[in-house]
Amino acid sequence: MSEILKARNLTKIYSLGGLFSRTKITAVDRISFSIQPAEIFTLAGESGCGKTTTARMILGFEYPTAGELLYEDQNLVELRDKKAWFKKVQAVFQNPFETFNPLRKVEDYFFETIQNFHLDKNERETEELIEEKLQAVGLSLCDIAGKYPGELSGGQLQRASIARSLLTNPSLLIADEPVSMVDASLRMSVVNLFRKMCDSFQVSVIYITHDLATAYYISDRIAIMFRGHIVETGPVDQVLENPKHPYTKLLIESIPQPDPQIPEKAAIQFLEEKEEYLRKGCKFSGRCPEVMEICKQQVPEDTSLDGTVVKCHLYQK
Amino acid sequence: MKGIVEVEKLQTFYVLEYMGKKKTVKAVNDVTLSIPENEIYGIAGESGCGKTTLLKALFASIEPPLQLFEGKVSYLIKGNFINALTLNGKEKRELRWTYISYIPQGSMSVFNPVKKLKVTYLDFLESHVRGKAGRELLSLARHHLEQLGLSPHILDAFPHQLSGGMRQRIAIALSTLLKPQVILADEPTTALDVVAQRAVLQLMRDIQKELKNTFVLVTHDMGIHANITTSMAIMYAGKIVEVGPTQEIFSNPLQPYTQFLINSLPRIGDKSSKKSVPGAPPSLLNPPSGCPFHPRCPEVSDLCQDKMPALNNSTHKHKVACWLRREPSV
Amino acid sequence: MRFFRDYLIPRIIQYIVVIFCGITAVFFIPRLTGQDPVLEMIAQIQSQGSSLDPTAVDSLMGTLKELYGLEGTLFQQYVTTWKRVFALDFGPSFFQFPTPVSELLKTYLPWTIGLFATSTLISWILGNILGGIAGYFSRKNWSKIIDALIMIVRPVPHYIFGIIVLILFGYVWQLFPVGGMMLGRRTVLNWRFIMTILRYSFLPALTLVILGGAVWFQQMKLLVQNVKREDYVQYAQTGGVKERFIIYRYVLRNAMLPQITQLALALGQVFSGVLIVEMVFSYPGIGLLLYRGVTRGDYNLVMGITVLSILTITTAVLILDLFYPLFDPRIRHK
Amino acid sequence: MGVLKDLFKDYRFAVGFILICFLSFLAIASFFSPYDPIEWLQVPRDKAPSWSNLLGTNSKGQDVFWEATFAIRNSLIIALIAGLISRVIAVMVGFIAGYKGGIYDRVLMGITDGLLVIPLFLILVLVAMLLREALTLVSTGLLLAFFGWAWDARTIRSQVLSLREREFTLTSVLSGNGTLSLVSKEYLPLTIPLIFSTLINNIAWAIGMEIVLAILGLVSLDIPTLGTTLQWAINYQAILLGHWWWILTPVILTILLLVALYWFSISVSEYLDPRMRIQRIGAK
Amino acid sequence: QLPAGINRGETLVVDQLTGRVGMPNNFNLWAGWRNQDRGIQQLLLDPLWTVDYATGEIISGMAAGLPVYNDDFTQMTINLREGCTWSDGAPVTADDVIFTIDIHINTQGLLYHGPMAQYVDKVSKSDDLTVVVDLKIPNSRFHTHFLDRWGCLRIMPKHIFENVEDQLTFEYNPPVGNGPYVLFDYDPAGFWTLWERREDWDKTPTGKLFGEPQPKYVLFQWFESEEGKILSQLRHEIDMAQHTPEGLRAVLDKSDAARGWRRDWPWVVNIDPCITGIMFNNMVPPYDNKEVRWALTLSIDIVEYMAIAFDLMAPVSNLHLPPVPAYLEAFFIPMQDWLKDFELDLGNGETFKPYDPDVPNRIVEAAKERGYPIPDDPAKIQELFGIGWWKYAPDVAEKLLKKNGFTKGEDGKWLLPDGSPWKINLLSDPSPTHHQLKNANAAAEQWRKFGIDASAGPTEAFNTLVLNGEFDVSTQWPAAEPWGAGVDLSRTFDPWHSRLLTPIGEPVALGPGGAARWCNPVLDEIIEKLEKTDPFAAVEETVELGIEALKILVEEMPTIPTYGYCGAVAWDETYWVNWPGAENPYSQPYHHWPNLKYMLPLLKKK
Ligand SMILES: Nc1ncnc2c1ncn2[C@@H]1O[C@H](COP(=O)(O)OP(=O)(O)OP(=O)(O)O)[C@@H](O)[C@H]1O
Ligand SMILES: Nc1ncnc2c1ncn2[C@@H]1O[C@H](COP(=O)(O)OP(=O)(O)OP(=O)(O)O)[C@@H](O)[C@H]1O
Ligand SMILES: [Mg+2]
Ligand SMILES: [Mg+2]
Repeated sequence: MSEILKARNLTKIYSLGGLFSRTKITAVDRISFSIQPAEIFTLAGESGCGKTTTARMILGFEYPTAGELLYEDQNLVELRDKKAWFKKVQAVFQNPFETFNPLRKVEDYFFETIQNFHLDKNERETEELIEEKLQAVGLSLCDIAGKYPGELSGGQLQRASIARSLLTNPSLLIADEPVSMVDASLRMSVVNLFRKMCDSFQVSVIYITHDLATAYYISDRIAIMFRGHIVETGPVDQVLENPKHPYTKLLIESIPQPDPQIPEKAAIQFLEEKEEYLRKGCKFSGRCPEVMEICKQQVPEDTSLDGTVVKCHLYQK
Repeated sequence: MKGIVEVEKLQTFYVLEYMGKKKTVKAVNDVTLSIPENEIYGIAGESGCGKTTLLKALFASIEPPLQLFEGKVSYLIKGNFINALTLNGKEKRELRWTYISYIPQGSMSVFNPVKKLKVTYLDFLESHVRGKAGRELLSLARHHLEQLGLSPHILDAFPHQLSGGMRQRIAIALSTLLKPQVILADEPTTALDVVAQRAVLQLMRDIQKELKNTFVLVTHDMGIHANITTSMAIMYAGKIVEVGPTQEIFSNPLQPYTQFLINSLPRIGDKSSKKSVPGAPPSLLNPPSGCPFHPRCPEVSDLCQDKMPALNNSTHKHKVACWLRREPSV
Repeated sequence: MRFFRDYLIPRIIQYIVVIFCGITAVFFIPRLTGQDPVLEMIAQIQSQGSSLDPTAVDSLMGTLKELYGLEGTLFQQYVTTWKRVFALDFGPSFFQFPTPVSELLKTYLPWTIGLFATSTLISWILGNILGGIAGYFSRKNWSKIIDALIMIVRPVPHYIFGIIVLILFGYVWQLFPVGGMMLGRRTVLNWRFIMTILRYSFLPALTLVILGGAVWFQQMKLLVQNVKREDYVQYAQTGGVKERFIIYRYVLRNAMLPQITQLALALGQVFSGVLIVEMVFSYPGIGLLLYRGVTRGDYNLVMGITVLSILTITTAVLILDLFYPLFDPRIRHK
Repeated sequence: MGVLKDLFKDYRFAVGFILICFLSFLAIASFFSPYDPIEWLQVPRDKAPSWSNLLGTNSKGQDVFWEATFAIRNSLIIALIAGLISRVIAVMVGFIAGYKGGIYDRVLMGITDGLLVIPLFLILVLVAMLLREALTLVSTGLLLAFFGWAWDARTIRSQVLSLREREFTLTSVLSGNGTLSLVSKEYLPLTIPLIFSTLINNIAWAIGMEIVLAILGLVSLDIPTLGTTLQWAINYQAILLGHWWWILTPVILTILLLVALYWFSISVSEYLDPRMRIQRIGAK
Repeated sequence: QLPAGINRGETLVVDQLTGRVGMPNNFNLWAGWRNQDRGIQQLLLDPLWTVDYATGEIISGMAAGLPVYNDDFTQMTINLREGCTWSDGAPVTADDVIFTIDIHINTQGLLYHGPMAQYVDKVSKSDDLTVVVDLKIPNSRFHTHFLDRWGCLRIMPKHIFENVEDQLTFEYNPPVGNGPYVLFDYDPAGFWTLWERREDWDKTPTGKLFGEPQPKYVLFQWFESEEGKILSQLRHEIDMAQHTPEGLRAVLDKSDAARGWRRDWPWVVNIDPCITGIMFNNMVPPYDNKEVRWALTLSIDIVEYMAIAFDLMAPVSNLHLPPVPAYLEAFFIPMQDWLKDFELDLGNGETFKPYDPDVPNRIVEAAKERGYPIPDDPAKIQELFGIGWWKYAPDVAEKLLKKNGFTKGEDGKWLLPDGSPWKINLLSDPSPTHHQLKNANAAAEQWRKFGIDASAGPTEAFNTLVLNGEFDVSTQWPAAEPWGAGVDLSRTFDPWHSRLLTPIGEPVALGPGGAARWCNPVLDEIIEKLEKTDPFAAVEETVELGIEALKILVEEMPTIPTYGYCGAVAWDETYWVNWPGAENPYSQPYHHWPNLKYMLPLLKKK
């Protein structure tokens, strides 16, 4: 099957600095992945590992420092016409309350999208189109008609946001932590939606999260990111049920199990983000329980292993 | 058995007057609660249901626009119960940090952004500890951090130089500085990623073990409750709808709302489909009549629409406010 | 270092461009007003009763042009101006010929700095303290009363306020002098000298302090009210931190930050002086000097003062930008 | 209408609004003045207030009340022109610099800083001298407008910078909005309170500046404004000669106007403040 | 308020008229324009001769008597007063005079270099007290260069200046003078200058003529604001100050010790030798047409004009002369009959007699209406308000204009002959307290009423524009004031000689009057005749020539004189009394004029 999006050695370097010193952070470091049609691909990892940066590059809000991004064999980096791009790739954001301007009606965004992308034929069709997408996410136009974001619940807003992003019939939807700000009681309804959308509209989803449980729940494939690298990637069952990279293991361990009986875990060391970014060798070597001498010197290569790809010296020959 | 903090029929509402219009937000509406000693006590509930407000009341910090309408919050101090809401400012201040301390929601921004953390530590220490010089106090703070397994060098950093997880842990450490008997933690892990969250939970657990005090942990994440609390309360629309030992609640949730919450949690290795609570959370401006959950409840009856059920008067620790389950099934 | 390439160099280029444009503007604008300093001088000579025949006028014009450095085309004069700027020597003042502009600055600047800088500082401190307290206790009645009073005082024009003060303290209660400062050139730094200066500067300073302080007050009050709503302040309050600490270390310290920038900018205005107040109180300040220079087409004087003013303000802003991170650890240059 | 009703419950708005209405009413009354504002010796001079001359007469032989109506009108015209035009400049510069960033930002902020750094007052005086004859109401307003936008452009820019970081910006971009509609639909409503309060401040500044220019005699003293009225009264020693009605009229009108503007502005911007608005709409 | 050690009772405090001293360190009056009225001209230097317009006489100060010319006016002899010394003790001799003239001949850039180089052939002495100046060109008015009325060539102390390398940049500080006072201290910022009486005051011309100057110290002080000056006088801190008319009223109103030149309304010094009014640029159409100028004159209601310009307090004058007693007698009264018969030709054989001797009475009426106490005595009225002006005759003005092709637009506004709207911008000094702006306001108001779009046009570039002729109408002095003493009007007419006429764009040589850029062949002749008339010996002839010239000015009306300038001076009687006043006009009463030194000996301590 042909991939709809291919990232090859995608890199983004930021430079931060104080008055007299500047440091470069490779927020995304030569990552490669591809997205199949109608699949949910999860990018997971802890805070500040480069997930959002990757998403922003795919959306064209940020230009990669190096590497390429191919959408149906077209290099996104060279694409000038943003609008055409947004017709294919859309996004849902983390904070439903921030997704829409608090001073504007939610429905405005729907009509605007249709108008801007010239999707409409006439007024009735426009409304039908909107109604269709809203129905798909379990809302209807009268739920949001005339309402400001402040008058809707987080779950409603997030669903509206998804509905809006589907208006252009995109083939790729990027969801950056779409449920982390949604109430627990409503969270699963949103998560389920992605699966449903993926199946019924044939849209691929890049699901960005640090919550592996929901990732496991909905996604097909997963990539675990750490400090700019993808350290492990593969089908979600394999990666999460049988993690290989020590970081993946750590992540899984960290999930608070909804089961009061789980035994307590040993305290973990916690290092500051920047320190790790600047580390030589494997970025995880600072807190890896299985750290070896070589880890501190050299960045490991990708190794294919049972259908997953791992970036760890443990598995390197 | 009575707990260390007893809440009786507490009603605190936000009374808003904006441009002459009066609005009442019934954020904590007739709450009765007993928080036991020496454990981590959880309060769960969705956003806007009044958790923070309840904590504020527990902390006896009811300031406009929040107003106390009724009820008592009693602290067990040296064997006596004292109604904290009737104390004056000075008495309250004396209890704070020594008897009870508070980790507010969004602790990422509770530190003075232009001062090193050490200054904030000293401010708290100087305000509560008498007769000690600055240097002594500082070494006290360092020692305390070390005990908690945190690097004392952190004190020399500015808040913005630290990650959210680290700041959260420092806020927790700060609240335990004077070894209070009660610590109120409001969503200490929200907005943290799993790894940082784990570290924070670990720290709380350690502290509780060490001090043998009471943590009141507010979070909407049921996973965390399952993970760390001993007993808990479920809050919905300003009311407590279910209380009990955490294990029991997870193994046998009684309130339909609680059931939804627990069943909707995804787990690795379990691919069965999960459902959310239907409908949308109610507005506290004019909460639904009767049981506030009735508009979303799949098992709703007429009674539910008219009258709010009380927490059943069971001798059991596990109590529920629901017309369906007058007696908890054991 | 990248800092230099990405931040400092562009910033300095901007600094230079601003100075260049400012000085160019100050070169051309006075020359557009249609005033010819040479003719102004001739008119003054004539008003003194001296009769000049046309040839005498011609030769006098030549002499004056030469003395003033106004020969040659506009462009040549422009070039000369730049040479002067680089040498920081602005030549002689036309209407105080042959006194060099730098000499005039030396005479007047101390007075202005004395009055302007002190009263700005005092009003800044008072305004900020009062504003801080009033903002912190904004619900108290006395705070509201002060606020209302200041709101009424603030819009009073300097001129009116000055005259009212002058009449009240100079005439109704004759506590302070109404005219120029009686210090000769043989001044010695003694008690009498200081007292004289204080006596003469009191009313102008009072005007500046009250009207200026009102502005600082309002700004500070607003800032404090905002800072008070910040999480860290509320946290410290609920945490039982002493009120004193909260006010000083939390609220004032944070609300002060923008005020520091403002103060630097305000102090940078010293070269523009405080014309209106100097007028009302016959105070020997640079504002009057400059205004007179402007109204009489004394290009060299105007140039001298504005160049200094532009240089100080731009430099102050540059330095402030570079060092602001010291005041506010959150700021980093991007 | 509901908005007004809401606003009126705030005493500051009510007072400010009533004052502004009152002053506008005075300004409008000038159109019905029985006197020409420029002519001298139209009434007996130096008369204290009486029924025939409500606020007395001045030493120029003019009716103080009717002159004041013209003064208010003209000052308001100058200040409004200055305020509105400079707002247009400030908003455009602030939005373009803030949203476009990069070279736009550098150039525009360079110009802005340049304006902030040169001693504006001096240049203003020079230009006023240069243009004095041409300084009608409109051109005075334009002159002040030209010098009064820089600081506010900076403020607006920094607000836009922070708005640019918010997620709804991305939503809007993803909805296919171009720069222009993005800025006008998303940012403008959110910056309205800021623009409004800078507008009021700028109007107040323009009124004050006009007074200073008038006291220095740099505007046409024939045209009655608050500044020139003041200037004439001072010049004719109205204070020391006890013609209090002449001097107090412009002073009190100025203070009323500025206080009204100030109260009006804080009240309205509080009302427009999105935070407050959200709180109002639904204390969810 | 005074510097340390200065006793207020022994000090006279006066204000400084021409503003803050620009160069406080510099006392070198010869090198260029300096604030001479900070005391330099009043106290430090005693010139050869000084005009006193209050008495109408010339006071010989440094000179022992009036100058003596030879018959063909090619030689002037000056006799110096005996026994005078400079303040450093050096005797004042003929050498000082010779040195002064010589150095002026030789040094370009000195103020009087022009006339000295132009006229002086040779200067020599016949003895230590007698100087003989040989002239290149005959000139019966050469002495006027040394005759002080508000500036003249004053004599330099040779022993100081001969050692100076650059006369132009020499600061002359501390200054050495032959006047009765020496510099004591001054403000480096130029707000005040303090003078101390010389120990040897009796060795100065002032001392010898009038006796000991009473104040031990004299302080000149500048106030940046009118209010400050007024309040200072209310506090009795300043003895003598010139105010605006309103300021004067405020002082007299509020102070218990203040008085004006007159004890009663209108208080002001109405014997000032200057005439104010309106100046046309006679090189610019339509003002190059005398009928237009006359039309503009007739469209002024002088009573209203006076009310606006000076609150009715000054004497009107329809001649190009100040209406001071000496000139009233010599010129105004003798010309009454001619004025009454003077006719304007309105065309179509129509004529109009514009003179209105009733104007003073009309002013009296207006003043009474305003509530001012007015005497009914005609002599008094003439003294206060002058003897007449032109009629208010807008109808006649209209005829004159229509005759010259002007038309009225539909809105009642005048159009120029070419059909464009007639706009007049009256160029004036920008200071609102300045008489020029007051005149401009008054004239603009009158002309607006007449239907011309007129406005006052204050501008800082005023001097430049006036000198270069880049204006239409201005409120410059309409005519140069005559000397103020004697009947010699040459100073008034000289600027209008055709040899001084310059094209627009080039500065005129003599600002007052000359800036009107007007000349007349008959006037040229009169001026030349006057040059050959001895003003001291041939008084009658001088007056006759003066009248002839004045008639030409009336007919041509190149500028419109309106009223005699009045100084609104207030004296405080707390420390000093016996000020000169209308009731006792022993001296001209200004502190900014050089004559102050001659007033001081007659003051009395209270
Ligand atoms: N505009 C920027 N300038 C400089 N550094 C940046 C910028 N954006 C992100 N970074 C840095 O790049 C790194 C990766 O950030 P990114 O936002 O992609 O992480 P993330 O995985 O999305 O984290 P989170 O879970 O907190 O959203 C971080 O260290 C961050 O500080
Ligand atoms: N200062 C306030 N003024 C007015 N209403 C308020 C205020 N604070 C909270 N509320 C309202 O009170 C109700 C309960 O708020 P509270 O903060 O206690 O909820 P919460 O359970 O802590 O929610 P979250 O999970 O979002 O923190 C909400 O509807 C909220 O809108
Ligand atoms: Mg992110
Ligand atoms: Mg909360």
